[in-house]
Amino acid sequence: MTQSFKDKAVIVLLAAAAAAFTITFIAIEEQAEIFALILFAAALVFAGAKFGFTRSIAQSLSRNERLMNVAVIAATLVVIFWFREDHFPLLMIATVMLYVIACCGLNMQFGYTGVVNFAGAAFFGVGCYTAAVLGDTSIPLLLVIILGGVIAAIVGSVLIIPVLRTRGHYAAVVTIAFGLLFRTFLEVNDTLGGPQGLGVSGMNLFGWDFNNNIEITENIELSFYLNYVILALVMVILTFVLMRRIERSWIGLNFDAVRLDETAAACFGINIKRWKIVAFTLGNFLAGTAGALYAMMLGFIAPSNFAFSDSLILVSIVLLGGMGSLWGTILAAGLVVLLPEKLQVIQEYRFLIYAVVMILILLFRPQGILPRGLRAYIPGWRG
Amino acid sequence: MAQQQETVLAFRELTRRFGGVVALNKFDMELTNGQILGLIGPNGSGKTTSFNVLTGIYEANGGSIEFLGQDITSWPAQKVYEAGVARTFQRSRLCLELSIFDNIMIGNHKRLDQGLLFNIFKRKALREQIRENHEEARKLLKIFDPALADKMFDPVGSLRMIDRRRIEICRALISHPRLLLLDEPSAGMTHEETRELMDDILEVREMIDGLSIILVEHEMGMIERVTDKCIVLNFGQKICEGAYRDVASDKLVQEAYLGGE
Amino acid sequence: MGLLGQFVVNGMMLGMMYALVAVGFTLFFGVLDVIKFSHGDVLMVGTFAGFSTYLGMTAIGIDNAFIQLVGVLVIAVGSMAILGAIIARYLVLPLKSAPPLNTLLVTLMLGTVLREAIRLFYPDGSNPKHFPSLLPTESWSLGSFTLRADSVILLIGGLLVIIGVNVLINRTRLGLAIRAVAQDEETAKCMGINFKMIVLLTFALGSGVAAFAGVMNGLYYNEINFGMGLLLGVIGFSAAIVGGLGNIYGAILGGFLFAGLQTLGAVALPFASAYKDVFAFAVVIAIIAWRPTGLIAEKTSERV
Amino acid sequence: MATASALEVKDIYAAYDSADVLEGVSLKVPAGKITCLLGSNGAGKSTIIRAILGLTPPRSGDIQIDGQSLIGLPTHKIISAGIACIPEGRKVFPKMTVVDNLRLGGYQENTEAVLRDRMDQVFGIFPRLKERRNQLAGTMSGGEQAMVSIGRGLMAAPKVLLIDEPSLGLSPLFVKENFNIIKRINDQGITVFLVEQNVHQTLAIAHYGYVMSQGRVVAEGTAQELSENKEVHEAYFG
Amino acid sequence: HFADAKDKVKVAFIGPLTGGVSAVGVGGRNSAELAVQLRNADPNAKYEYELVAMDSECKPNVGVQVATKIAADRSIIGLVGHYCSAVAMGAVDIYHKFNLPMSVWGAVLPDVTYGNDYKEIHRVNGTMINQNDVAAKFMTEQGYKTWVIIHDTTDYGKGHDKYFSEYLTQNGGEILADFGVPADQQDFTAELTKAKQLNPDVIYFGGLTPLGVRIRAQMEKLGITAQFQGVSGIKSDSFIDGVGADLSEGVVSFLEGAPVDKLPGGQYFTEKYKAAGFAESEEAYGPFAFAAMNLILDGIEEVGPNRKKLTKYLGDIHGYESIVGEISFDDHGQNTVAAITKYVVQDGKWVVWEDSEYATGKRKLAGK
Ligand SMILES: Nc1ncnc2c1ncn2[C@@H]1O[C@H](COP(=O)(O)OP(=O)(O)OP(=O)(O)O)[C@@H](O)[C@H]1O
Ligand SMILES: Nc1ncnc2c1ncn2[C@@H]1O[C@H](COP(=O)(O)OP(=O)(O)OP(=O)(O)O)[C@@H](O)[C@H]1O
Ligand SMILES: CC(C)C[C@H](N)C(=O)O
Ligand SMILES: [Mg+2]
Ligand SMILES: [Mg+2]
Repeated sequence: MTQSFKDKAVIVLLAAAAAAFTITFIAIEEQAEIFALILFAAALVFAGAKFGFTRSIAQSLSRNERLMNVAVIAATLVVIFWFREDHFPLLMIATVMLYVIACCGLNMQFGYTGVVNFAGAAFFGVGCYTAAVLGDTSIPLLLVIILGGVIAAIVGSVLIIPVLRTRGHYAAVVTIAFGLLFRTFLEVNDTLGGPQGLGVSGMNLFGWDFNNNIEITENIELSFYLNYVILALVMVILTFVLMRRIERSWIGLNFDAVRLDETAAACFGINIKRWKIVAFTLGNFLAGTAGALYAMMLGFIAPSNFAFSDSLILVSIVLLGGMGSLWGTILAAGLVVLLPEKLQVIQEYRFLIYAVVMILILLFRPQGILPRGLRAYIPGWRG
Repeated sequence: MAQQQETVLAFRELTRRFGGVVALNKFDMELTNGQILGLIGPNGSGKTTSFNVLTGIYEANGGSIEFLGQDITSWPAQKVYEAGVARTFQRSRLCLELSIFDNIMIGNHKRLDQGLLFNIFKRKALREQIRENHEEARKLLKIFDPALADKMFDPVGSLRMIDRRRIEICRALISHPRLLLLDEPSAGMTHEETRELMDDILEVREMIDGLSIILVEHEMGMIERVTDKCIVLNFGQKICEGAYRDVASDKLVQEAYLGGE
Repeated sequence: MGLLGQFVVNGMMLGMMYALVAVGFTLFFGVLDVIKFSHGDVLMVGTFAGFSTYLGMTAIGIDNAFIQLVGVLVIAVGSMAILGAIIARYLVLPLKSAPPLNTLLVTLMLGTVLREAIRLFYPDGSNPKHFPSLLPTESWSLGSFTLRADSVILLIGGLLVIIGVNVLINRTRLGLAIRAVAQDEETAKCMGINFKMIVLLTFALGSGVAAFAGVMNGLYYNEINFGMGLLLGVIGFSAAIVGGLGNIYGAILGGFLFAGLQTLGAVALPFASAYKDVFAFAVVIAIIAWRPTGLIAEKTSERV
Repeated sequence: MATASALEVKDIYAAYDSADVLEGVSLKVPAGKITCLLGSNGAGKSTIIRAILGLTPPRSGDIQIDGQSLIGLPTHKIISAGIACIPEGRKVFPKMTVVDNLRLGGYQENTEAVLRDRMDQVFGIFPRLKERRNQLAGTMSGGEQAMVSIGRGLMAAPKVLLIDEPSLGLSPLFVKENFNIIKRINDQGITVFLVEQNVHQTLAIAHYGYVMSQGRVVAEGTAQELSENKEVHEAYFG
Repeated sequence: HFADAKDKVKVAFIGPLTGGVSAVGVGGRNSAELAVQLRNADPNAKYEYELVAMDSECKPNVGVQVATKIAADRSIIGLVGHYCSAVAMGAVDIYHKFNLPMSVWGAVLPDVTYGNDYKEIHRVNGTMINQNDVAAKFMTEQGYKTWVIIHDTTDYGKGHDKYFSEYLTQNGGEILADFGVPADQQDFTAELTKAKQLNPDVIYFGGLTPLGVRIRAQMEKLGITAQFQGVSGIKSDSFIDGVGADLSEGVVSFLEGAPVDKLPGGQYFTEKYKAAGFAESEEAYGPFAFAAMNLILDGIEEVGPNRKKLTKYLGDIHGYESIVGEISFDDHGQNTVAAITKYVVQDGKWVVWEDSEYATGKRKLAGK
């Protein structure tokens, strides 16, 4: 009784704190403030880990997940509402969300099933280009987003055979080669705008133009990015539900078995090929959908957005968050997307600092920020 | 008991080579319903290989395998399992990161609903299935070690070798196979523990009707107590077949395997 | 004919560089089964180290090309060997128990650090530098075929290094230890192998070779810049894999294959030569699909 | 004198993550003798060996070889102090040939000639290994791997040889052979510390023995005494 | 303390401060900053200016981000932005959406101004059209007949390839071969060997310094004696440092804008830049960034800190004197009188063609 109450309190407080932190982190601009905040957070995490807060908190979280989910969504809404009129913060938030979706895709692939994919940006890019090409046709844009995913999956199927036949580093090279190939192809081939890139028409839902600010009254005008943030949030939630349900089903078990021991899995009827294909395709689908909306939001795309380095960014997010850990992915995505932005204040030095920070994090938390817990089927249920 | 005599498994001139090594050499073998067959022989005589060829991990280079009247030679591992063959491995092969329950459920694959749509959308039904199977796994595990039954959601990596072996056996049994392949289950156990294990296995056999077992063992006490019939391999060839007593007294076997007193 | 010869020589030079980088990767896989993505950037730093040495020597009035060359090589290779060992000690070993991909991420970030550091802190580091040609440059040409002394020397040099590494790995106790450590750390220790030492040595070796490749690169192209390691790294990695891990020949084969594909793509492709990389990578994918464990297949010991 | 203990473990405590696995274990391994350690699964036998080798450094207590403490030394130093080990479950190097595995056994020996005739000795004991000298160890059968592992241990020509459950998975014939081999090894003057489950044959060749359970030594004595000891009897014979 | 009374006004700069082309980006940033510093030092300036500088990484998506950040910040009145065309192409829509008046300082792709008719968008430097027009005429006049083109496959290289080929054929030159190469390629021996066999009079390179350096150096390796002709992308001292004095001798390139050190304002700029003690060189496009920033500051001084008014002011610019020569914007905001200057390397320096010994005939370009 008191225990469960304590848990609930912890969760609510945590959510509130998270919201507050995010808002401040996005809002502040001063160099000093930014570094102070980063150090503060680092210290907090470190201390938490040291004195075992992290574990106990994690426990209270896992004990009542539903509440946590609600709390997180609420917190997110608070943040969004806070920035309702500020274009840039909303753009960043939406970007983070879309990266989260793409990285969930990668998690499905190598977090769960162990199928490495170093061409994440390429599949993300397929989504982008789908949106660019189909954007100004008569096809409803919501469908275009889905098509973005579908086409990404289809393009991915080109790689199925090599991916199925290879493992580990060999599989890595297959996707690396594909990523490089994809970018080069877009550049040398002009049918898709070539290196100059393509304009993309904005999202439009049943006549509701996402690219117009939302006028409430004379002096309250909400940023048009709010549209994208909301839509992105919906997509994130859907993705999350999908990921969770898959992870906590027999399919999730098959994925893990395939990752951990193919021979044993095969001896118990698990169809290695089938599940690798499912994971690879679903993963690329997610990346594709994220890409499609991203393109619409940005309004312009070019091959240089889908370089190998961008694929590595996606991989970094997954690893940083902790393989197969969804919450971890969210944190990591926030970090990886927002940190370089925040470091704009130090201009040409930002990547140096950014990289150093990353290294430190990984040295202190080798398993990722929030390592994936033991497989559970029904939240809180242990037989 | 007419069906007692029904042939479950038959090898015909089964052959497997590795480079120069002939691991299995024209191996003929028959196993009838409910029988427990002891497969013994010196190290490197082809016992494990015969399991690997049977379960489709290795291709046979010659000969054929017949299981319940079907020719399953060169079937993929998955299909062999579906047909009702389950095994343990000589070097334990569990997913150490996964819980006991997960590992056992891997063995239950064919009895679980693997449909994408079912797993993603039919949550209620799925939970039902999870609960039922959890109950069943519990029951099975209880037979081997009640203590384990309460640790269903602990990672296997945290367990002792002997417990891991037990779990591996449960993983093989949970799907009610027709044929169970045990590769040196007692390795690294004391006589006491070995005896317990064997009793447990026998107990389980009563529950699963018509379960046949092939047992690879170097622990003769165990072989003697549980097997209905023994086959002795040497250099991939069958050198002797019959009840343990007769086999044990066989000259060839004595010098190739047991080593006379 | 002369033309063909020219392409062959160019291709071989390129292949040699790729091979040298690939060898490094093979070593790292060999000892710890990790991807060290900073490899290309270590190469770059090595080249700059060598370049600085050259400047230093000219500054203090040493202008004998040979002595300069030796100095450049010694400093470049030496310093990178040390850097390699440091990386292994402080970034790679601590992550031994973490998922292997983490090493990839850390070294990736390290690569960025090295790259950005040179760009920002090396004098005018963001611009390309003119690397001196310290080798005899007389050339023999027949028709459209020009063979330069320095190219020949570099080729031979590279070849010797690779052979050396190969002998080291397959013929010496050190090599034996490296391979043992790769397969089972604990048991290797029980054999009386100094695990840490071996790992550090291996990384030092690999990084040293990279530095050599870097200097070679500078001497051949006479131009170096802070970004030069990036692509070299990726290609070297791919080359090592395509050739097949677990043996040096794979790395060599992969390297030359890659060079061959690019040259072929640039000159012999029916359509625009701009597609040559598309072509090269497509072929790579095809090759891996055809030979899933590399051209020189890795020995499998998977035992059930 | 003969009974001077080559290896001595003094009151060591060891734990893996949290729970203590060894709680104050002390034992002596007299030089030139076979000392055996019996005990059920999970008793902590292998952990003692790991502690001696410095793989699981004890929290407290002391381990000495010829009076020189091994505490805090890295494993390779401990090996060069004259200890070799045939680890539980063979632990052969799977991707290496039989020959390379044996060479690694003698890693600390530099002179080629010495290695070569040690290897010939090993081949003498295990002809099967000579036939298969170039097979990858990983592809060999369980028993064959055992031969590789033992041979590898001999290659080091150690003062003290630690053997953890060598007869695991060996055919009865080979188990017998195995014990003879161990005897022979010991006859060559190598001190043997043998961990086993197979009590009959173990006590048949051992001079002195300890029995462990739950991380403690519960009984010790000469082989003779032990085979008459009540508890040991219950636990293993009958 | 009089200065304290002035109100603060924010102006912004965007350029590639990290990655491959950061040298030019940082040079531009410094130059823009210099403009602001000088203005703040000027006692009779009406406002005190603060520069917000941002890094686009030369990546469109990042570019769009920072563009949004700056455009959405109402306290920022004007922007000097973009060296990378691809980024500019993505960002212009945003400036229009938020009515942020801006001037491009280095991107040379025509579409940046001509691809839209946003009144907010201006460009002080010329496009690659003007450049290649002049280049083609000039080189054919020198009597060259045959070319081999090597260009990187970025928008920059491809653009140059497109326009140069166009004008060259108009002027009767012949293109023997045309190679596209990725911007991070190291080895060009394959392309060059093929070129050598075709034996052209000129090798035209459309791309940036790093590639230019490699290609020039490798031409030497293969004993190719053809004339090396570059574009604005290689008109930097680092090109000469990169290939060394003797190899760079006689290399020609073309750059929009009047030669800085010829104009009185230009010398003033170079002095001040040195005086300000920036660590990095201003590079080829620094003067444009400086001119653009000055233009914007003048505008604010005149019409006050108001985006709409500033846009209007910029729209009417005609015959405005700047350190890169006169600036007059056409109805696309493109500077029409963007003079193109021809440069040739002489004794390890970029020299304006007209006063080089090559013009006087004292020295001769390759193959002449
Ligand atoms: N994958 C493989 N590659 C090469 N040789 C193999 C392979 N698998 C088995 N062998 C060889 O085949 C022979 C039979 O091996 P197998 O594992 O069947 O023996 P076993 O009867 O199980 O012996 P043990 O009782 O020691 O396990 C052995 O000589 C072994 O070396
Ligand atoms: N790596 C490990 N991490 C955590 N606990 C371990 C580890 N290895 C062993 N243990 C635990 O320590 C205890 C003793 O293990 P140990 O292997 O020493 O027993 P043993 O006597 O060798 O048993 P066996 O006869 O099976 O080899 C066991 O309870 C085991 O669960
Ligand atoms: C090549 C680019 C980085 C820069 C060039 N000025 C452009 O307009 O695109
Ligand atoms: Mg076996
Ligand atoms: Mg043990």
